[in-house]
Amino acid sequence: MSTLTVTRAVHLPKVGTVLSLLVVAFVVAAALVPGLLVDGSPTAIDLKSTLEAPSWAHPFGTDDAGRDLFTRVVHGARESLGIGLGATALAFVIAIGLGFTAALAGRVVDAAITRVLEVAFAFPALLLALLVIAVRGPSLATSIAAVGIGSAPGYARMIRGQVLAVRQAGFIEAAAALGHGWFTVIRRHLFPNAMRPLVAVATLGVGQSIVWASALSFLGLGVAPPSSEWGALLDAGRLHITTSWWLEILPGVVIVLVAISVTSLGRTLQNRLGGAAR
Amino acid sequence: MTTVDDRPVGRADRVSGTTELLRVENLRVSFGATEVVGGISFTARPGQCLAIVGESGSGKSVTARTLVGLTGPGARVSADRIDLAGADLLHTTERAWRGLRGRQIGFVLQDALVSLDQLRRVGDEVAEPLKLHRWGNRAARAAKAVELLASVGVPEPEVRAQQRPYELSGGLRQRALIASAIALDPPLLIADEPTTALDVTVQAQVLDLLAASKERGTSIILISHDLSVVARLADEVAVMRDGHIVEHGPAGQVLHDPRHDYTRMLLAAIPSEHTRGTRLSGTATTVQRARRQVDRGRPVLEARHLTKVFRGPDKVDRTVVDDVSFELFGGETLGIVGESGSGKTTTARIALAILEATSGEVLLRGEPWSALSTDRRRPLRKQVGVVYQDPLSSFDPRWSVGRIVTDALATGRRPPSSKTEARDRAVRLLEQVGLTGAHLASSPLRLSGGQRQRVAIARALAPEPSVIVCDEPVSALDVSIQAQVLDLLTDLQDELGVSYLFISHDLGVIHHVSDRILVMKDGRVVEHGTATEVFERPRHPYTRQLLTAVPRLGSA
Amino acid sequence: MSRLRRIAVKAVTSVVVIVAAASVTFFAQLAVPGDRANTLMNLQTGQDKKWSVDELAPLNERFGFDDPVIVQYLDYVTGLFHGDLGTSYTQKRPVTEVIGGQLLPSLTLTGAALLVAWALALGITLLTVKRGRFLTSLGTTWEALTASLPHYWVGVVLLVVFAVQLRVFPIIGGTSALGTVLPVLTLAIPLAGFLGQVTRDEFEQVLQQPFVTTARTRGMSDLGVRVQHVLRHAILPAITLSGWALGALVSGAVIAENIFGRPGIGQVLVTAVNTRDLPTVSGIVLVVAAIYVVANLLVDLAYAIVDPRLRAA
Amino acid sequence: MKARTAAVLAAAVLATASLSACGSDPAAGGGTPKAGGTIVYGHVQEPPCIFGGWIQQAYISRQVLDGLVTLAEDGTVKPWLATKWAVSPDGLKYTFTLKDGVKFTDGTPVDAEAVAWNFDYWENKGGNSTAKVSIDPYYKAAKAIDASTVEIEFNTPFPPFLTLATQGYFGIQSPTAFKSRTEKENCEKPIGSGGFTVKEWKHGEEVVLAKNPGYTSWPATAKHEGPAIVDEVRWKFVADGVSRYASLSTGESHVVYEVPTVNWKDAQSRYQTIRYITPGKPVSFYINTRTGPFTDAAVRKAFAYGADRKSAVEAGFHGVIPYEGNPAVSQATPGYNAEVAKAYAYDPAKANQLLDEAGWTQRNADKVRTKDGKPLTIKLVYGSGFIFTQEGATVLQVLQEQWKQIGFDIKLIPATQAELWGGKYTDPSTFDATPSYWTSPAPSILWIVWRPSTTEKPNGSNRSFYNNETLSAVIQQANSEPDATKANDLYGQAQKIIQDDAAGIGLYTQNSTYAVAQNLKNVWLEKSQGEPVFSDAYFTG
Repeated sequence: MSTLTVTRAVHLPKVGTVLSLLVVAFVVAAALVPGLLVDGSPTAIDLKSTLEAPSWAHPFGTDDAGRDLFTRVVHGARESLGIGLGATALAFVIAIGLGFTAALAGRVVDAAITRVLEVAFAFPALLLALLVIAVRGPSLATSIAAVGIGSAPGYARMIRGQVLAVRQAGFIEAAAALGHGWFTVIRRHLFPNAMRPLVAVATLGVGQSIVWASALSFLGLGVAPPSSEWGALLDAGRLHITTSWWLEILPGVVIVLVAISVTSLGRTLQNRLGGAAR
Repeated sequence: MTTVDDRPVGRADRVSGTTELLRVENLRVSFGATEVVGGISFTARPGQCLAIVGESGSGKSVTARTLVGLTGPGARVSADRIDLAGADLLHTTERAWRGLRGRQIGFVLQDALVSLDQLRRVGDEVAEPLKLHRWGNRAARAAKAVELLASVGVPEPEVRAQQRPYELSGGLRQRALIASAIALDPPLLIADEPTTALDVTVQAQVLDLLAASKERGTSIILISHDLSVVARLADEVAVMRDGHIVEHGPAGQVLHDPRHDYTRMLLAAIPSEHTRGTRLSGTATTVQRARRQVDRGRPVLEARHLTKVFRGPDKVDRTVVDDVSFELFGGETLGIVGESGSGKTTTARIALAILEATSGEVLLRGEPWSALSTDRRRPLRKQVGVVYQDPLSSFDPRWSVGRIVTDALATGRRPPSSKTEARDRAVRLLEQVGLTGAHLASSPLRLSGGQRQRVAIARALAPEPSVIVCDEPVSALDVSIQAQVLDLLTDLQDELGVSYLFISHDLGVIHHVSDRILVMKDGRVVEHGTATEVFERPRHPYTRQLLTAVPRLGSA
Repeated sequence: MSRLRRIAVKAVTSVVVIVAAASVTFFAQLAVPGDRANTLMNLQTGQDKKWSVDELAPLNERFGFDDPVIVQYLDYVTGLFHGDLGTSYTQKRPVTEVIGGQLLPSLTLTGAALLVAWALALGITLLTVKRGRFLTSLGTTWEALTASLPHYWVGVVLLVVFAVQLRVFPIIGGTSALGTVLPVLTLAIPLAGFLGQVTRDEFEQVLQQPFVTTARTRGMSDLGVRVQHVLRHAILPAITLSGWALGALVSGAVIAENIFGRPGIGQVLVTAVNTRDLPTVSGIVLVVAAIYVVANLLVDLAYAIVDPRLRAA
Repeated sequence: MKARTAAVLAAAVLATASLSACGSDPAAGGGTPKAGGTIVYGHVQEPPCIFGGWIQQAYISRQVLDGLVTLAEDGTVKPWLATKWAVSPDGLKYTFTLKDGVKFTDGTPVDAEAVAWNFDYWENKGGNSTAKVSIDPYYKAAKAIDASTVEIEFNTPFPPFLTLATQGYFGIQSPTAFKSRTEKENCEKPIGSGGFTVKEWKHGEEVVLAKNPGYTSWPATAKHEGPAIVDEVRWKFVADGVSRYASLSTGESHVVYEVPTVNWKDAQSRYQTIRYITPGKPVSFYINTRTGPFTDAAVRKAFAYGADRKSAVEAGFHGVIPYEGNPAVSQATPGYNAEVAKAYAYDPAKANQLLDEAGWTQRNADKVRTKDGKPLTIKLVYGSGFIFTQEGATVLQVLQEQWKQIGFDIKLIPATQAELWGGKYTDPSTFDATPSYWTSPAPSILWIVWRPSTTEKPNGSNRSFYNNETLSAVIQQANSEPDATKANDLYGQAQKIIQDDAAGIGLYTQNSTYAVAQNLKNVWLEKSQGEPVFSDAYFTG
């Protein structure tokens, strides 16, 4: 076999990957120990300095209650990231259950689950969210549930495909030929290898979840005030965009930055791990 | 820029082998810091075939691609001169190159399945060079494509032209690929491993095809790793190794009176009837091996009337294995040879009891084996090991060599009682297969093909089985590596008295290793007997056909 | 199994899918706490209070809210098979009409968005994939950026920049052609980034395929190779994803319509969910599901056209 | 101009005040009139039907339906479809004489029968639940004396009736059309005798109103006599404030409703602006007096003292919308008690003292006051996105922060329309305080809101669950008091009772703001509910 192997171009130049890492690091820090990055409370009002444009004192400016937007953004990281991770985790728990059952439990079950997934797919994610919210009322938990459930079918489908693919792999047969039990084979070979490429997918998912959750907040269906979850900030900033642009633009930029960073990291990971599962 | 004459070189100066068509002097190619081709020179003459032979990484393919200006991204090419029919290829613009490719130089890659665009009709693929070089109009090209397909011996060419590559058999695909390469009857035809992955019979046909166009005066550069294939076609042979031509001369001389050790080694490594009972690897070509004893008592593994029927998506049943029976005795090697689709691998998987036979059964030491329930069979599995064609895919990509081997040990007759014991025994196994304890930590991904297969063998040995099923264990390996692995297998057999059920499409290999042989075709056993019987006095016509198709060095 | 048969089977299961989706919605809404009559009453009076039983009696009577759930469901389903999606509680019009009026704008929006997204994605991929470090990273960065853009934010920014400040497009353009541009871009840009990434991956893979080399050895130009050989292979995954994308677009449409005050089922949906207008919500889900199913049949078809290998199997 | 305390005129004053900021008064005319043209009006919410009991419906049905009477700027009731009326000495019978020759746009006459039918439709056939509640339980019956005389009878005297009848909910429809047409038609295109008719309803986008050429029944308050001057009004629904306001500057619209407060100053400098302070219940907190910490009046008062509501409102609404200290009725309501409004000015010290006295002395880790280990947690439920805009939400967050200082732990619970309308937050256990408003031109709104809620006669509107016999007696007395001054005095007392007991806590007045393009004149708001009137409007050349 003599063919030229050309290494695949990694997405985003290396610089990008580094920057992404920095952004993510910052956000994680903000989520874990916001106090390190900003002093002062995100809800501290100052009616004397409302709607101030960005300055040294207030890098992101202030809102109409005189709250420092930067402080709010930093403190908002916890919820936003929390939703992103929580939703993705929830989605994966559901998806792994469905995906593996479908792939391993035989034709009938598979057919059934695949149908269910199809129905779920035909169901606009946002409507699902709207319904969930109509039932539970807007809150952090609801946002997580809504986004999580909404994105689960996609992953489930992916995992199913992945499991079916890995099941064909030579090392599965090899393990069986060594006399290992089916369960052992699943636990030691099938599961870890099927899930491997999904690590990257999950990372991508976090980015998307953050965006989706903020979309809910943007529709006024998100986390309750005075939370400064980023989507909520955008919602609040919307009215001001023509008069105090920073209130809408800066949080938006933050969301986009984080989303890109997480996404590009995910893609880099994807290229590293090889399995570009879709 | 130099203007390049697009017109094919006139027939007149083609037929005679005297004038050179292509002249390459001191060609160097490097990717970044690493030099892949280190200053080689050769010439190609009309009606002659130059074979460039070498193992993987020898730089032969890069050389081939360089001759059509497609060395690849990031490559640095330098040479004193590369002339094609008097035109300087060294300083040729991309634009001019396009004029040459397909018109002056035809190129045939290996494995037409991936070398033809799956989504387009075979006809269009064949006609593409015509289109690109503005030959005739649509209709004319379509007609020509059919004509070309016919000329390379594709049956019912009109139909084939309308089909797509995946609808054709490997042989037909390869012919189509060649047809498109010779569409504009280029004076120079470069064939890069044109017959790899083809069955011997088909391989023979394809080689004949190339021979034919050589007769017509085309100059052929044949790239191959297989000396015996080369022997069939080449007038001149250049043996490459690590980017250098180590030996270059008339085919007869190089193949029968090699000057260079490497060439000798390569030649010696080719398994065939001559090499039975000898070591293939190492310099000494004929070291007689002490044949071990085959105990003809009760067979270790016995297959009785195995039949396997698969139901296709179109609800049509296909009998893949049809009434196959055999006995495998202790310390013996039973070879199953056959072309793709002959059912040999399926037979192997049934023997392994990984696949359930539709009817018939397999006995292990006279006891039920295939008939057992999965749970009852599991404890017995330690007695039957397996080595696959592609070791890499048979390893969990996340596992280290050490883990792979120790895991296998744990399933064996004497599971190690402690971590240290496991480790020690793993090291011993690795050493037994010619590796070292140093390999324990490394991942199979970072091993060479040969090393991987050794690990696979170590894993198979770990449970101390009495039978090892080897399914095409050396097909993916370079000839020298193949030699080493084959030797290893035989050595181990002498040492441990383990029996092999040895599956291969390569008659040379089969002949080399087997005591007794089954020849399979379309799921049935068409002939069986001792190696000598089958190869010296073949009874079945198919066997004879196979034997004649096998490329032999002798033929050059 | 023959192709026709496959399609037939698919069609049947599709109907199941559609009805199932609608049914799920139906029960999901019944599960929502709060009394429908009360909601309706408050809607009619602009109150948010609890109404007494006899105040609500007429409404319950009228819409049969008091009937056992199963009865209500059966009524609904039987209605479905007569093409009757019920009557909107709030608008007093047949749901078919409520949706019918809003369907076209939404379809044009999502459809156009999908097309534009494809155009953008393909254009950028063709221009930038494996075209030297600079162009490539430009392309990938653009894709990574757009793929991560939240719809609503794109919308608001586009609106302010192009409608309010530059006045290139109308602000309350409704369904006019000019007024459709910004909503379409709002949906198309992020999707384009996403499709672009997928296509690029594949494109890079395919560019290394031997048959591409073969084509080159026949004297084909780089552009020729990209357009005539690689592209066709490279768009396959994107085609598959387009079916899914349509679903996502519907969700996006809700947001876009909200921002641009554009009529469409997105708007109706939100209002209907808020006002517990059960027939309307179920109806919309039904329609969306139907669109989704049809879209996916089309996708399969498109796929089969681009990749004949599937036809064989 | 001299400041007036008579709150009755507050709206007018404020309106002119704001107008003075930009020379021309849209209601004052001027310029050279140009006949015809189409007014594009940017409204916010789209109602399910044109006519109904929701203020959103009153806004648009006012364009299509005429009422019997209308309200003048000075708060007096003026003729409309009724040229004159008489009240029987016992105050139980109102006899209206109808204008001659008025026809519905379906050609049928607007006669006594028709009017009587409409009353019956609203009050007994569920035709308009708001019309019903506003004169319930006083209303008895309506009957036609002769073609042009209709008599409305009451169980007990109810002087506010005339004022209440000026609301859009009392718009007269053609019975003939109503009975002969489908429910859908009646929902989308009610037939009245108004200055416009519904030409087309593009759902989700706009309602197109066409001039009624045969218009003869303009109200006494009209700015001109005769049919509408413009040909059409395109009543667009533009939910997004930014788009709505910006559409004026691009000339895509001529009038917009609810100018975002951030843009108000800009609007004043560039357009004609009108601001209307809604009479009736202002945006004020219902305080759950039945369960939770607020059962203790002291805690309620501490709550009222505990936050600087005035400056919070100024911040949230950028100084555009006035603070309202009176929880019962807004400053634009007749009988408004200005004194009451002054109570509970921001006084954290007082608040702390009250809480200490009330036994909320301990503080937990989060600095939240506790009593017997229970934290002083307040569930504050508010309608997010529809009752409370972003601006309102900001106010609440500012208050929340201040309340935190004195040891209240305020849980802001944004409720969706689905939840609120579904009645999720009607049970005392679900909230401690919830803000809302109720537009009404008469102080009799007090009765609707504060009528004791009993098991046999529950009152869902009394969200404070505040049953006070004295209060209810005073209001009832006021409602039946023929003498306006006396009545207002009684209403004033009622407001005081509510305020003193902190059964509700004031926040801000519900406003309607409009911005009108400079080239459009004579757009004015009717007094009763602040609905825009387009039948007098004209473009200047």
